[in-house]
Amino acid sequence: MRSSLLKLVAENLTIDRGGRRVFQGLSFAVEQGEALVVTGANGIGKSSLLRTLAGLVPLASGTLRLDGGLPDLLPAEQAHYFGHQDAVKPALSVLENLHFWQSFTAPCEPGGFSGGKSTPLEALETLGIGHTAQLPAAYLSAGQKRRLSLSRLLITPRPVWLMDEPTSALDKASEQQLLGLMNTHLENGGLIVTATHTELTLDRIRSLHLKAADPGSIPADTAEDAVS
Amino acid sequence: MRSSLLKLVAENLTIDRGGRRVFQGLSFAVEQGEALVVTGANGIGKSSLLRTLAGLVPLASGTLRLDGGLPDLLPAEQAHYFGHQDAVKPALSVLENLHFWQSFTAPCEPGGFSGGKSTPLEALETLGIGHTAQLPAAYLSAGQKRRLSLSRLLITPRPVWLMDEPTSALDKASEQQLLGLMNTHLENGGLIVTATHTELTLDRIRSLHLKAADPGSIPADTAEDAVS
Amino acid sequence: MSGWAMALFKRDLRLSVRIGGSALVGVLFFLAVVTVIPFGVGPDLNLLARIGPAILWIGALLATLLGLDRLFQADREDGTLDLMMMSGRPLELVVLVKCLAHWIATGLPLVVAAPLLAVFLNLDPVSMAAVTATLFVGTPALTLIGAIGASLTVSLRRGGLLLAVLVIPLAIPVLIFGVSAADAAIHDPVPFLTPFLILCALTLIAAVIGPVASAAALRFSSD
Amino acid sequence: MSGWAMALFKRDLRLSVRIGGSALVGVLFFLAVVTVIPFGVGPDLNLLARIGPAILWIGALLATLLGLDRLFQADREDGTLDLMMMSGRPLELVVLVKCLAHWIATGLPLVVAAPLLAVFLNLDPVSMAAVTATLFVGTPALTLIGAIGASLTVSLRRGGLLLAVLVIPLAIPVLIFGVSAADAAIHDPVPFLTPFLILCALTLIAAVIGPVASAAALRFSSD
Amino acid sequence: MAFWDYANPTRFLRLVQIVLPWLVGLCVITFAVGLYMSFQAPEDYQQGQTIRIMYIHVPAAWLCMMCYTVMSLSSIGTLVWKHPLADVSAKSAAPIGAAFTFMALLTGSLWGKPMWGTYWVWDARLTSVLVLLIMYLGLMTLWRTMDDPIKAGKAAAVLTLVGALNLPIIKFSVDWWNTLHQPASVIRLDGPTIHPDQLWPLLVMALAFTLLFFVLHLMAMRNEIMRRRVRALRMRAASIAHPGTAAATAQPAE
Ligand code: HEM
Ligand SMILES: Nc1ncnc2c1ncn2[C@@H]1O[C@H](COP(=O)(O)OP(=O)(O)OP(=O)(O)O)[C@@H](O)[C@H]1O
Ligand SMILES: Nc1ncnc2c1ncn2[C@@H]1O[C@H](COP(=O)(O)OP(=O)(O)OP(=O)(O)O)[C@@H](O)[C@H]1O
Ligand SMILES: [Mg+2]
Ligand SMILES: [Mg+2]
Repeated sequence: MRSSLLKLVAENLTIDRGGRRVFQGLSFAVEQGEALVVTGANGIGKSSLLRTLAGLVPLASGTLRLDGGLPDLLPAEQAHYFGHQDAVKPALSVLENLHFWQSFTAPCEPGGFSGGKSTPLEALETLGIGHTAQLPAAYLSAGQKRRLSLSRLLITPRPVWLMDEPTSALDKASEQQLLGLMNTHLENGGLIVTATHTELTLDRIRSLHLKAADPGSIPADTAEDAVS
Repeated sequence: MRSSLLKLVAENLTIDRGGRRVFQGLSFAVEQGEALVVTGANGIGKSSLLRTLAGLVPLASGTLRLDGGLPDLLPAEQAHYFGHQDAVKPALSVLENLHFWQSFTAPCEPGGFSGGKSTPLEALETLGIGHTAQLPAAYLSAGQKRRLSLSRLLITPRPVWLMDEPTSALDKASEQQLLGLMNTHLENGGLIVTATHTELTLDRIRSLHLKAADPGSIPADTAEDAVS
Repeated sequence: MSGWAMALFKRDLRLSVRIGGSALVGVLFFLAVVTVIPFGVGPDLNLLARIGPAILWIGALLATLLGLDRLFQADREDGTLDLMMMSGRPLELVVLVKCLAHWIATGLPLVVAAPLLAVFLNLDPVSMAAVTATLFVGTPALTLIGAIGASLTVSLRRGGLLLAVLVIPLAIPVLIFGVSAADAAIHDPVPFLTPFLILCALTLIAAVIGPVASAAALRFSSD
Repeated sequence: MSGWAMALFKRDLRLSVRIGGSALVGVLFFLAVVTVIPFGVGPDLNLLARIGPAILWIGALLATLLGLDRLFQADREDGTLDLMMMSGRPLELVVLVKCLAHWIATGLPLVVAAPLLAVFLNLDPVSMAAVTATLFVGTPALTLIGAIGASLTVSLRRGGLLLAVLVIPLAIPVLIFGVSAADAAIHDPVPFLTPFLILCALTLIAAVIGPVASAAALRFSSD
Repeated sequence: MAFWDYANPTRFLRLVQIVLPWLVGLCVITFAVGLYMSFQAPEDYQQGQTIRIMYIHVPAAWLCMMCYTVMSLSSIGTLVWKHPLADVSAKSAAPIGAAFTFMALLTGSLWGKPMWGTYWVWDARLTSVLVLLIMYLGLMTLWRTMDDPIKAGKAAAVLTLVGALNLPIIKFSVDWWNTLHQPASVIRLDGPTIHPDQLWPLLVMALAFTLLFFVLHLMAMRNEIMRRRVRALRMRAASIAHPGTAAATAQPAE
C-alpha cells in the first residue's frame, strides 16, 4: 500500500439537516499528526460536520477523501467516531462489550500509521477501569461508561479519530488523561477532528471556527433549485 | 404566611441508587440569596443529590426541609428542577409548551421571595428566543431548546432552583446570560443548588465538594447501618 | 375540570393529533387485525358472523393495550414526568386526565370504526349496535387498566408487548362481559342488560383502581 | 460464519437472553392471545379445533411482529447503529445476522410453545405437528419481513403498533399458506406439500428482500 | 424543454399554473359526457338500474391500482434518480389513491347488496382491494409520523417498492386462499359480460376519472411544495438571530 502522507481533505462541503442548510462551501484539510479543533456557537453545525465525516449524515454536495488511506475504503470506514452516545450495552460485561467491538470493527492500517494495537485489557488498564473488566457495564457511572467507550479507539487501528465534545461530562483528571491519549494517537501518525466548547491542549492543532454566514442558516429548500 | 428567612436544610442525607450507596451522612444548609455549588468527580453523586432534593430519588435516610417555606408543601414542590432533559415537546409550539407549564405547575411564593412573575412572552424575550414563540419547538436548535426549558423557571414563582450542570453544552454567550439570570434569582430572594464541572461566577456562593469516602462506593446492602 | 387539568388534557390531545402523534395508528391496527383473521379462519360468512363480536373485541383489546406503551414513556424520556411529579398536583388525577385524553384520541376512534368493520364480518345491524355500545362502555376500562401496565413498564424500553402480557389477564373480565353482552343482544340466552351493567361497573372500578395503582407505580419507578 | 458475523450473532443472543428475557415476553404474549381468544369465541371445542391452526398462526404473527420493534431501535438509541454503519461490514449481512439471532431468541420459542397451546385448542396430533412444522418454516419469513418495518420505524420512538400496521399486509401471504398448509394436513382439499413448499419459497424470498430493503431503510434513516 | 427541467419546483409550479385550468375544464366536460352516456345506457336485464353503479365502481377500481403504480414509479425516482419532485409526487398521490380505493370498496359493496344480498364477501378481488387500502393508509401514517420530509420520503419509498413487489404475491395468495375454501355463500364476482353500449360510457367515465386523478395530483403536489416552503421559512425564522426580521418571516406561517 502507498505509504504517502495521510491527509483528510474536505472540499466545499454542504450539509442539510432536517431540510435546513446547516452550512455550505466548507473546505479544509488535516494532515497526519494534526488535530483539527472545530469550535463555534451552539447549533452552528459542529456535530453535523463530524457526523458527516463519519458518513452518518449524507453530503448535500462537496467531496470528502482520505489521501494515502486505503483506496477501496470510504473515509468513514477508516475512522473512529466518539460522540455523545457511548454504544455501551449495560447487559454485557465491560470486557464483552470491548471484545465485540474488537472483532466486529474492520481494522485499517494505512502506511505510516501505527496504533490501536492494544488488547482490550490493556486498554481498560490504560484508562484506569481495569478493575471493572468483569462487571456488567450497567454498574459503571456516567464517567466510567464514557471511558469504556473511549477504549474502543485503542483496540482497533484506525487512523482518523472523530470526537464530538470528547471532554464533556469528564472531570479534570479524566480530561487530562484523554488529552494524553489524543496526543499519543497524533504521534502514532493518526489524525483527529474534534468539536469542543472548551480549549484543548494538544500538540499540533489546526483550528476551524464555524460562524453563521448570514443571520440564520438558509433553509435548504427556499434555495431556488431544491424542494427539500 | 411566616416571612422568616428561607433556608433549605439537609441533615445527614444518605442516598442509594441502583442498590449502591452513593453517599451517606451528608448535611448542609442554604440560605435565601445563596447559591450552593456542588462539585466533584464523575459518578460521585452530584446529580443524585440534586434529584434527591427534587424528590425524584428517595432518601435512604436523613431529613430535608425548607424553613420559612409554605408548611404544607414538600420542598420539592417549592423548587424548579433544571436537569439534563429539556421537557420540551417538539410537536407543540414554543408558546404552547410554556403556557402548559405555566398553568400546570403550582406556583409557590413564600414570604421574602419575589420572582418568577414574568409572562411567557417576556421570558422568551429575556432569553432571546422571543421570535420563535409561534414556531414548533421541533425547529429549535439544541441551544435554543435548552433556553426554552430554562424560561420555565421565570414564569412560575418557586424560590428554590435545582440546576444540574446548567451550563453544559452552552456556548460562552448563553452561559453569561444564564449566570445573569441566576444572580437576579438570588437577588429576588431565591436560593440555588447547582452541580457543575466548570466554575460559575455567582454573587453569593457556598460550595460543597463531594469526595469518595472510600474507593468505590459500598453496595448499600453490605453497609451495616442501612437497610435500603 | 380545574385549570391545570384542562391544560394537561388539551396538551395531550394536541400531542396525539399532531405530527408523530399516535391517534390513528390504533384504528389502522384494529382494521389490519380484523382483516387478517378471516385469512386464517376462512371466508365462511356464517362462521365469521358467529365469532364477529369476539374478533372485534379482541382487536380492540390489542389495539388499546399495545397503543398504551407511550402513555407515560414519552413524558419520562424527555424529563416531563419528573417535572409533573414536582408540580404539586395529585398524581392520581394527572394519570386520570392523561387516560381520558388518551382514550378520546385512540379509544373513541376504535368505537367509531367498529360498525364499519362489522360490515366485513357481516354482522346484522342489531349485533353491530350491540358491539359498538359495549366497546364504547368497555374500552375506557381497558385504557384505565392498561395505564397500570404502562406505568409499570415506563422505565423499560420495550413497552408494548410486555405491557400487553401484564395487563391482558386483568382485562379478561372486561372482554368476557363485553363479548357476552354483545352475544346476548344477538341470540339471547341472557338479557343484554345484565352483562352490560356489569361491564359499566367494571369500568367504574377501573376508573378508581387504575389511576391509584399506576400513580403509585410511577412514584416508585422515579429515579 | 466469518468472525465478525459470529461475534454479532453471539452478542445479540446474549443480549436477548439477559435483558429481562425478551424471548419470554414473546411467548407469554403468544400464550395470552391464544388463551384470550376462547374467552371471546366461547368454549365450543369443535369450533376451536376448527379454527385452531388459524388462532395459533395469528398469535404467532402478532407476537413476532410486535416483538420486532426493538430489533434496531436499541442499537440506534445508544449509538451502536452508527458504529455498525462505520464498521466496514456489509449492512445487509449485519441485518441478516441480527434477524437470525432474533428469530432464534424469540421465534423459535414460539414454535416450541405451539404444540402445548395446541392442546388447549384440542387439535389432534396430526394437525398439531402440521401447525408446528408450518410455524417453524414460516416464522423466519415473518421476522425477515418485519425487519423492514423495524428499520422503517427505527427513528420513531413508538415502534410496535406502527410496525405491525406497515408489515401485516406484506405478511398476509405467509399467513395464508401457513394456515392452509396446516388445514391441508387435517382435511385435505389439497395435498399438504403444495402450500408447504410455497411457504418455504416465501421464506427464501423474504430472506433476500428483507435484509436488502431494511439495510436501505437504515442507511436512509441514519442522521 | 425536457421533462427533466421540471425537477426545479419553481418551474414546475409555473407549469402547473398554466396546465391546471385546461385540465380542470377537460375533466369537467368528460365527466358531463360520461355521466350523460351512462344514464342513457340501457339498464341491465338482470341488474336493472343498479348497473349504473358500475360506471363509478369500475373506473374507481382501475384507478386505485393505477395510483399505486404512479407511487411506485415516483419511489424509484426518489431512490434511484434522487429526483427532487419524486417524493412530493408519491406523497401527494397516496391520499388520492386511498380515496379511490375507498370509493371502489363503497360502490362495490353498495352494488353487492342488490347482487348478493350482502354488503361484503371475502371474494379474492374484493379482499385484495381491502389489503391495498390498508397499505395506502399505512404509507400515509408513515409519512405523517416523520417530521423530516426527506427522511419520510425515502422510508415511504422503500415501503412502497417492497409493497409493489408484494402485491402480485398477495393477489396470488388471496386467489389461492379463496379457491381453496370454495365459500358456499359467495357468488363469484366475474361481473356481467359487458355489452358494447355499456362499454362506451364505462370507457368515457374511466377517462374522466383518470383526468380527475391528474388534476387532484397536480393540486396536491403544488400544496405539498408550498407546505415544505412554509416549513423551511419557519425553520429559518427559528434560526435567525435578529428577532425583528424573524418576526416578519414568522408571521405568514399559520
Ligand atoms: C366491495 C366490493 C367490490 C370491490 C372491492 C370490487 C373491486 C373491483 C376491482 C378491483 C375491479 C377491477 C378489476 C380489474 O379490472 O382487474 C372491479 C371490476 C369490476 N367489478 Fe367490482 N368490486 C366489488 C363489488 C362488485 C360488485 C358487487 C359487482 C357486481 C356484480 C362488481 C362488478 C364489477 C365489474 C362488472 C367489474 C368490471 C369487469 C372487470 O374488470 O372484471 N364489483 N371490481
Ligand atoms: N437530528 C437532526 N435533525 C434535524 N436537524 C438537526 C438534527 N441535529 C441537529 N440539527 C440542526 O442542525 C444544526 C446544527 O446542529 P449541531 O448539533 O451540528 O450543532 P452543534 O454545533 O453541534 O451545536 P452544539 O454546540 O449544541 O453541539 C442545528 O440548527 C440543529 O437544529
Ligand atoms: N439511574 C441510575 N440507576 C442506578 N445507579 C445510578 C443511576 N444514575 C447514577 N447512578 C450511580 O450513582 C452514582 C452517582 O451518579 P451521578 O450521576 O449522581 O454522579 P455525578 O456526580 O452526577 O456524575 P457526573 O459528574 O458524571 O454527572 C454513580 O455511581 C452512578 O453509577
Ligand atoms: Mg454538538
Ligand atoms: Mg451528573
